[in-house]
Amino acid sequence: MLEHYGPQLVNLLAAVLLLLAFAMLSQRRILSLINLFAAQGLVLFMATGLVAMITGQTHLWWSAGVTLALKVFLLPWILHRLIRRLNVKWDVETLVNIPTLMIFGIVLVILAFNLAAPISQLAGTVTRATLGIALASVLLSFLMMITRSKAVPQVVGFLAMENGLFFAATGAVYGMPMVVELGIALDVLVAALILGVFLFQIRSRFDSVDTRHLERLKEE
Amino acid sequence: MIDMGLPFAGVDGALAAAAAWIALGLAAMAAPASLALCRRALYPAGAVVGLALAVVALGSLGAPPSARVLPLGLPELPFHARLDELSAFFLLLLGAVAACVSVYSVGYIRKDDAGAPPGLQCLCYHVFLASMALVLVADDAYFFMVAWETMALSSYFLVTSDHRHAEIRRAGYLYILLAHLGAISILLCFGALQAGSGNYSFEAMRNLQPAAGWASVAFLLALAGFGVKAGIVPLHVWLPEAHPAAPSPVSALMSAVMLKTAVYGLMRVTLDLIGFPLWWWGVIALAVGLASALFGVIFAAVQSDMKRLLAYSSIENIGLIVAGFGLTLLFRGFGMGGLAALALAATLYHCLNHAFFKSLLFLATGSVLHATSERSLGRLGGLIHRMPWVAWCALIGSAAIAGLPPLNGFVSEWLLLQAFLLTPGLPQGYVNMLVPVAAAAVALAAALSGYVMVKFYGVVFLGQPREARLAEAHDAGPWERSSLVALASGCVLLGLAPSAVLAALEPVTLRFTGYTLSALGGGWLFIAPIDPDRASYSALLFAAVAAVLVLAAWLSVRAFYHGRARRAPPWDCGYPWLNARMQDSAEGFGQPVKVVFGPAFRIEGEAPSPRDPRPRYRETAEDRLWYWLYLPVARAVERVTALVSVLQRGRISVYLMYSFATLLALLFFIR
Amino acid sequence: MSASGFIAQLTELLIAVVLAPLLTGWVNQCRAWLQNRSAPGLLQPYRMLAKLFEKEVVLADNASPLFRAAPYLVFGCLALAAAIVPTLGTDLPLNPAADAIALVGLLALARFFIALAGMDIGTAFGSLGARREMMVGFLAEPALLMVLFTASLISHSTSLTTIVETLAHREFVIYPSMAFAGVAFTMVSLAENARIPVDNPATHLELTMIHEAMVLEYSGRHLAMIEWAASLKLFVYSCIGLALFLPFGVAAGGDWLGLVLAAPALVAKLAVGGAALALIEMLSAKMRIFRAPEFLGTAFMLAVLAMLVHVLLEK
Amino acid sequence: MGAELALLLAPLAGAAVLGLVGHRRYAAELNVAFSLATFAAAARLVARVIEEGPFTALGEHFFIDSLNVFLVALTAFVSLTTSLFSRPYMRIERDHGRVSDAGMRLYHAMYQLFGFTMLLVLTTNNLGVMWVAMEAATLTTVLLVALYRTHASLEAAWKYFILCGVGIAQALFGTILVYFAAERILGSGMTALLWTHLDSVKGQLEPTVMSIAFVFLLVGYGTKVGLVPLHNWLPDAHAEGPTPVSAVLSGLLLNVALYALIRFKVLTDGALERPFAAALLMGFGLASVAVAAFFLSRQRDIKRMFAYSSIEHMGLITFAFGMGGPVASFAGLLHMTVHSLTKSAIFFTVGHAAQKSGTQLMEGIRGLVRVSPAIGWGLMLGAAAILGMPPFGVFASEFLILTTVIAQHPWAAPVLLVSLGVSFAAIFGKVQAMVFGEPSAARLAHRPALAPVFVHLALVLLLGLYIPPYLADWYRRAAQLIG
Repeated sequence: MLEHYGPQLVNLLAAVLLLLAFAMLSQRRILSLINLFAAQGLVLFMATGLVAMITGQTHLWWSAGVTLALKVFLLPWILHRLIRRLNVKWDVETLVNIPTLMIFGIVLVILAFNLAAPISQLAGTVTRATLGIALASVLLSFLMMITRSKAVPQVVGFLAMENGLFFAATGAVYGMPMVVELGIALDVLVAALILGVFLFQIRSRFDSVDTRHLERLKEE
Repeated sequence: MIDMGLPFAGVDGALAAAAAWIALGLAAMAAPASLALCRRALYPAGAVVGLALAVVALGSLGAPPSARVLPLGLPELPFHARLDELSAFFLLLLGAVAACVSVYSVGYIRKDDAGAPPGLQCLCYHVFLASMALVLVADDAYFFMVAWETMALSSYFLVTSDHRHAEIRRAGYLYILLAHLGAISILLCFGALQAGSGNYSFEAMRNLQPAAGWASVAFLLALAGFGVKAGIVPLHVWLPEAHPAAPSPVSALMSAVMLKTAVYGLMRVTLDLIGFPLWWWGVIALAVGLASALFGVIFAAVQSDMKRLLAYSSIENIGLIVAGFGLTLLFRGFGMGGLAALALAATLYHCLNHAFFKSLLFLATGSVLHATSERSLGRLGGLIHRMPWVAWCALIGSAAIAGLPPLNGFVSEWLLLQAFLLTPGLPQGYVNMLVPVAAAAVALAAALSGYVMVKFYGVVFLGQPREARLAEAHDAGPWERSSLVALASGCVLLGLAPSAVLAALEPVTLRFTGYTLSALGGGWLFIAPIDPDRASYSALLFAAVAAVLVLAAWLSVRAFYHGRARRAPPWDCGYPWLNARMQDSAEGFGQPVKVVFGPAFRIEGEAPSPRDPRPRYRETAEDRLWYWLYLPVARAVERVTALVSVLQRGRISVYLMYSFATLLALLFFIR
Repeated sequence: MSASGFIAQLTELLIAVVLAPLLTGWVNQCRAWLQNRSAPGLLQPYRMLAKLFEKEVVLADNASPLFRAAPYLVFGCLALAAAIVPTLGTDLPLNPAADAIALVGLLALARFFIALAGMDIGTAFGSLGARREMMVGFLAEPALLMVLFTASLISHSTSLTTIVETLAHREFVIYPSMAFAGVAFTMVSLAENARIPVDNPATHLELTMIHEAMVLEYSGRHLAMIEWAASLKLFVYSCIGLALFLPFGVAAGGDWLGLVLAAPALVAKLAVGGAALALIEMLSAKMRIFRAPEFLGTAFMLAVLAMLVHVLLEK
Repeated sequence: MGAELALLLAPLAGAAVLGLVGHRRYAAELNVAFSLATFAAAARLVARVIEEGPFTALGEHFFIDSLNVFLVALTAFVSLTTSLFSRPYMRIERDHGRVSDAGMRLYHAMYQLFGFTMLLVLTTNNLGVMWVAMEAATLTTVLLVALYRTHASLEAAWKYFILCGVGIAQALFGTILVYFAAERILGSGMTALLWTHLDSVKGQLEPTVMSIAFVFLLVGYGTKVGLVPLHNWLPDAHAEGPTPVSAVLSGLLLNVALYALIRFKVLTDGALERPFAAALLMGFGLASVAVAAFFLSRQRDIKRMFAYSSIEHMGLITFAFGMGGPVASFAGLLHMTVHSLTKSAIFFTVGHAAQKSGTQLMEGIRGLVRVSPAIGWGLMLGAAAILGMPPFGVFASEFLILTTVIAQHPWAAPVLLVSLGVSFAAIFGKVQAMVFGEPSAARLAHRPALAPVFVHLALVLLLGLYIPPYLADWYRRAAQLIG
């Protein structure tokens, strides 16, 4: 039963992940951006748990737990506090118009799938299709970072990219070894904290967290 | 031919001399601020080392090549040193000149709190000497390049030793920049010569025969690389800036020896490492050399700074040397060994001569500079009364550089012209056409150098002092005096004993052309490069007869008439209010050349209006190449820079886009 | 060297030194006739020399030893030059010591010293003259050298006697190159001997004079030496011209009869040459000083052309 | 056993201790002491490798071979000398009130932690851990760059963080792909990430996966190496951080990142028969050399200029490794060594020069030799060395590289020529103007520490004239490893 539906479920979750990535790409409001990020974390957690269930690899449970703690609760919480303190809560970001962004995103997805297709064939895992999706979501969040000019969305994009990587690890290879997983998680956490501190300092310097103010160092 | 057995291998002697020089330099750093240490101990010791080096070189001229591998350098490529006839000849030149210049420096260096401390200068000076010696004995590409660039760096520090003046800094910068570019091109030349064998020792390069194409590439790279250092047109721009900027002993060394190391390098690469010159290389070298010769002498004629004038005259002489070298290649290319030997001998002879008279003149200007603290010809004059020693030595030097018999300059030009007169034998129509023109160019350059020297000597030493304070000018001190006299007598001896010099040159010509000159007749009194019936010259006899005639004239006038003389103010066609400003200025003396060779210059200036109460006349004659070649390059670089800096506009999302684009591009690229 | 050679050499030298002023006198006389003036005596130059020798020397205050030595040096150089050029015989002991190039060098040496002497006093005229003299020099000297090179390319030797022997004693050949060379040589020798159209020895106009401007400060025996040297120079150039272009009658190695016959031949040739020179001077007008480079440049080009013609036609 | 542990524990302990007392008067000495301990451990490690050859330790988690041990030694040495230099330097900064107590604490702690992360990257055998350590190195240096809390430093740190963070993320994806490829042969679990095992089976790794993985790794770690066009963070970060940090950044961190790249290049070359990685490295290297050279001449900030010069030299090294072959790889390793020594020495002098004249703008720095000859000559000689003037060691490697280029890839020679010429013109012109001429500088509160400068330059000089045999052997073995 699980053996039968598990993989399909995982693929479903992968699709949801990709959908969320697109949503984040097109999301204007910071607050909902963070919520979407949290949702992505949740999906990631479920996917990891599911894979753990299917394969019965214990360390995947651990990483699922870490994901839950980190990506679903801790980081979103930090971000929420951040935007409340910086009171950019209701900030609305003006992006390049969304349709073009969507089209470009779709191109990226196609590229990612094409790239991943030959690899997935090799994969011994039940969830081989997910690699392409993971790659796609990584590229999408990269694209998102490029198109955002405010600091917080860039941070979110950065973290979302980490989500994509996690998903790649889980989907393609049933997760990296434990040490590495933990190390990565730690890095992400520290990174988030440091970013938080930075945002405050930047804010206190330029009373704004718009990265357009960060364009003084350049060549004339 | 001279053969004095040495108790040790020549190369060891040369290396020991270099080591000794370096040691002296480091010793100076014990007390960088102490002038006395340098004057009393180090420079005299340096002179002794130079003398010893000269003796060693002379001794190993006849001896077979000696080699030695030092435990330094790269793992697979330790420093190879080798001393063959060519190195020996140039080492002889280096040692002799270095000895004289060091002696001179003892008297020359003064307390100068502003410039670099004397100890530091002493260090750079001796490292400079040592690196030149090492360049001459290096026998692998790496060692050669290390010595070569050390030479450039140390001489750069010497040039900029008084770095408070912006123009000196500019000169130094230009010098080091061009030197470095030249070095890179030499490096690539060696890269082409090793032809992928990965073996950079000259021995290996000698043995493997590169394809003609690669050989030509190597030759052109070498011509460019060494040409920068030698100062051949159009790579000469650093030379007239750097030589005046440097202290006079350094100018003397740079002009007399350093330029010759470039000639040495060119000969080493072409005649030795490549080994089979193609005739058209000779044509190129000939053309470039003659162009440099004419360019140099024409510009020398219009200079108004005595050291610049001498610097341009160096360009001329180097041009003649390169032309002679080109002739050598031409003959070698057509397999005419004997004629190649003649041309090579003429070239080397001229190297030696130029080393002597050019260092003599630079040192003389140094004494003038110290006595009057004045470099501009426009404010000198009449010094023959104040500083007779310097003046008479300089007279010999000027006559020699003007190529007048019976001094040394004439001998090498005589040999060179003889070589030219033999070129109609060449089996190549166009080259034959080229010959008369080339010979004419050489003759013209020689005549013009006479013009230049009359200007130089007449304006500096003759006439009336153009400034009042020149009356306080003092003659050179004993140290400077002795070195000047030594160099001057060197010029005379080299002029009077050509057969001895040619005999000393035999081993070199024998090794690189397979022929010698004395085999073709002559004897101790006459030199007859081809055969006595064709052309011969005896400086000794010539000078003797001339002297006899002059003396006879003088004595008989004294005998038949009287020796009465009365001193009176100058007559000047009866014009009573004569003053120093009525003499020709340096610019005025250069005027005819400006008129005759107008197109060569980029002349701008203004002449005063007829009713100008305080008339001022200004005219500058600049080098067109600067505007045709160098500034455009600089501008091009500027443009590219502006283009590139678009990459760094400061917006972070753009930066992210770069890496994103890179990623996507690569991902496409591998699919 | 053979005794005959030595004697020939000595006689040549003496003849040159003695006859040189006579040649000058002869040229002046011809010119006077052509301008139908009543000419000064043929021996006028000798009288002038004698007068100058008698006079005491008036030296400028700031004259240096170089100034005093120069006249003798110049005289010596030109005397030697006269000795080198084969005028009577071709068996000259001095010949291997100095060839055509050395001859040019010798003339350059003389010019070098006279120019320096001109600058020594530091008068306006002196340095002006020196500058102009050197300007003439740096174009005339290479031209002369090219002329000699043409001859030596023909005779495969730069030694003057060999050249003369080749030109004189082989079967007569017409060398087109020598025609160019001849024209060039004539122009050069006009310039070098301070003749119209380049210079005018007769005047002291500062606008025009070259040679005279240099020697203005000289007087007494010094001036005498310089004048003598000047006429020697004229003599030398005429002899070079004769040796290159009319080498007939010069005695081959060591036959006494030849030497004896050569002397009248020489005199005759010189007479003709002098007359020709006077004629040229008569017919041409003095040119502006900055036309001189063009004039000499033409000479130089012609000389180079002569070499080219030789390489082209006479190989 | 033990040496490698000490090597890692010393800086870790140092970080902990200095995190507490880093603001005290004696903190700088403590910093030096810990660096010294690290260096001692490194020396022991070197000795051991010399006698035993390569070995793994701590259950294969650590792997020491000739390639990384010389980098370990270099890293430990340079961080020691840098700590010596930072002693007076940071005191002066503090006296000028640019750094607070908390700042000093952070600085010292992060300095040690940074050393730890770099050593971890170098010594670990686990590619995952390597990634983690690399990210950690980024984080620590980000804090160091932002130390002054000025506008510029914050901006620089932010850019550094975002760009390198994103880049590193790509590297993680690449690592995952490598793991993916390895897992199919070595089976799931730790061993599939251990470099030694991967190296033993590299022939069987799936080519497509490896090529894609290498692309991601190149973009990832290449960002940290500072390869054009991924270099944009580098000049800002170097220019705005404290000078000791600039010294270690360009002297060490770039090397370490390149080291990681090389490890993967070895695997990729093993997996693919065509020279795929080599071509990429050569391309990026050449681009970096050319572009950086042209950037140089427009610089006004001295540290920024030398940052661009670092890009140029890293490009040259990358190009050399791309060419491969015994000579080129040897030259690349040699160039790594001499570059980090020379460049850190230059930054030492630059730091004091900037402090003396109170500005980093070059037109404000004049006539250094007149005010303090040591700094002036240090800068002049350092510049001459970095520009490849013999007899300094940089020339030795450039000699080998250039001559190899002419022989193997003549098409690249002109590019290198132009670039080297342009960079020489730019750097030397500006340095000469700063060193010579009429002075414009003040006295310093504390005596500058110039021993490190001249020690480094002496070493570089030595390497130009004589390369000790055991060092040469290292290089050769490492070169064989790189291929």
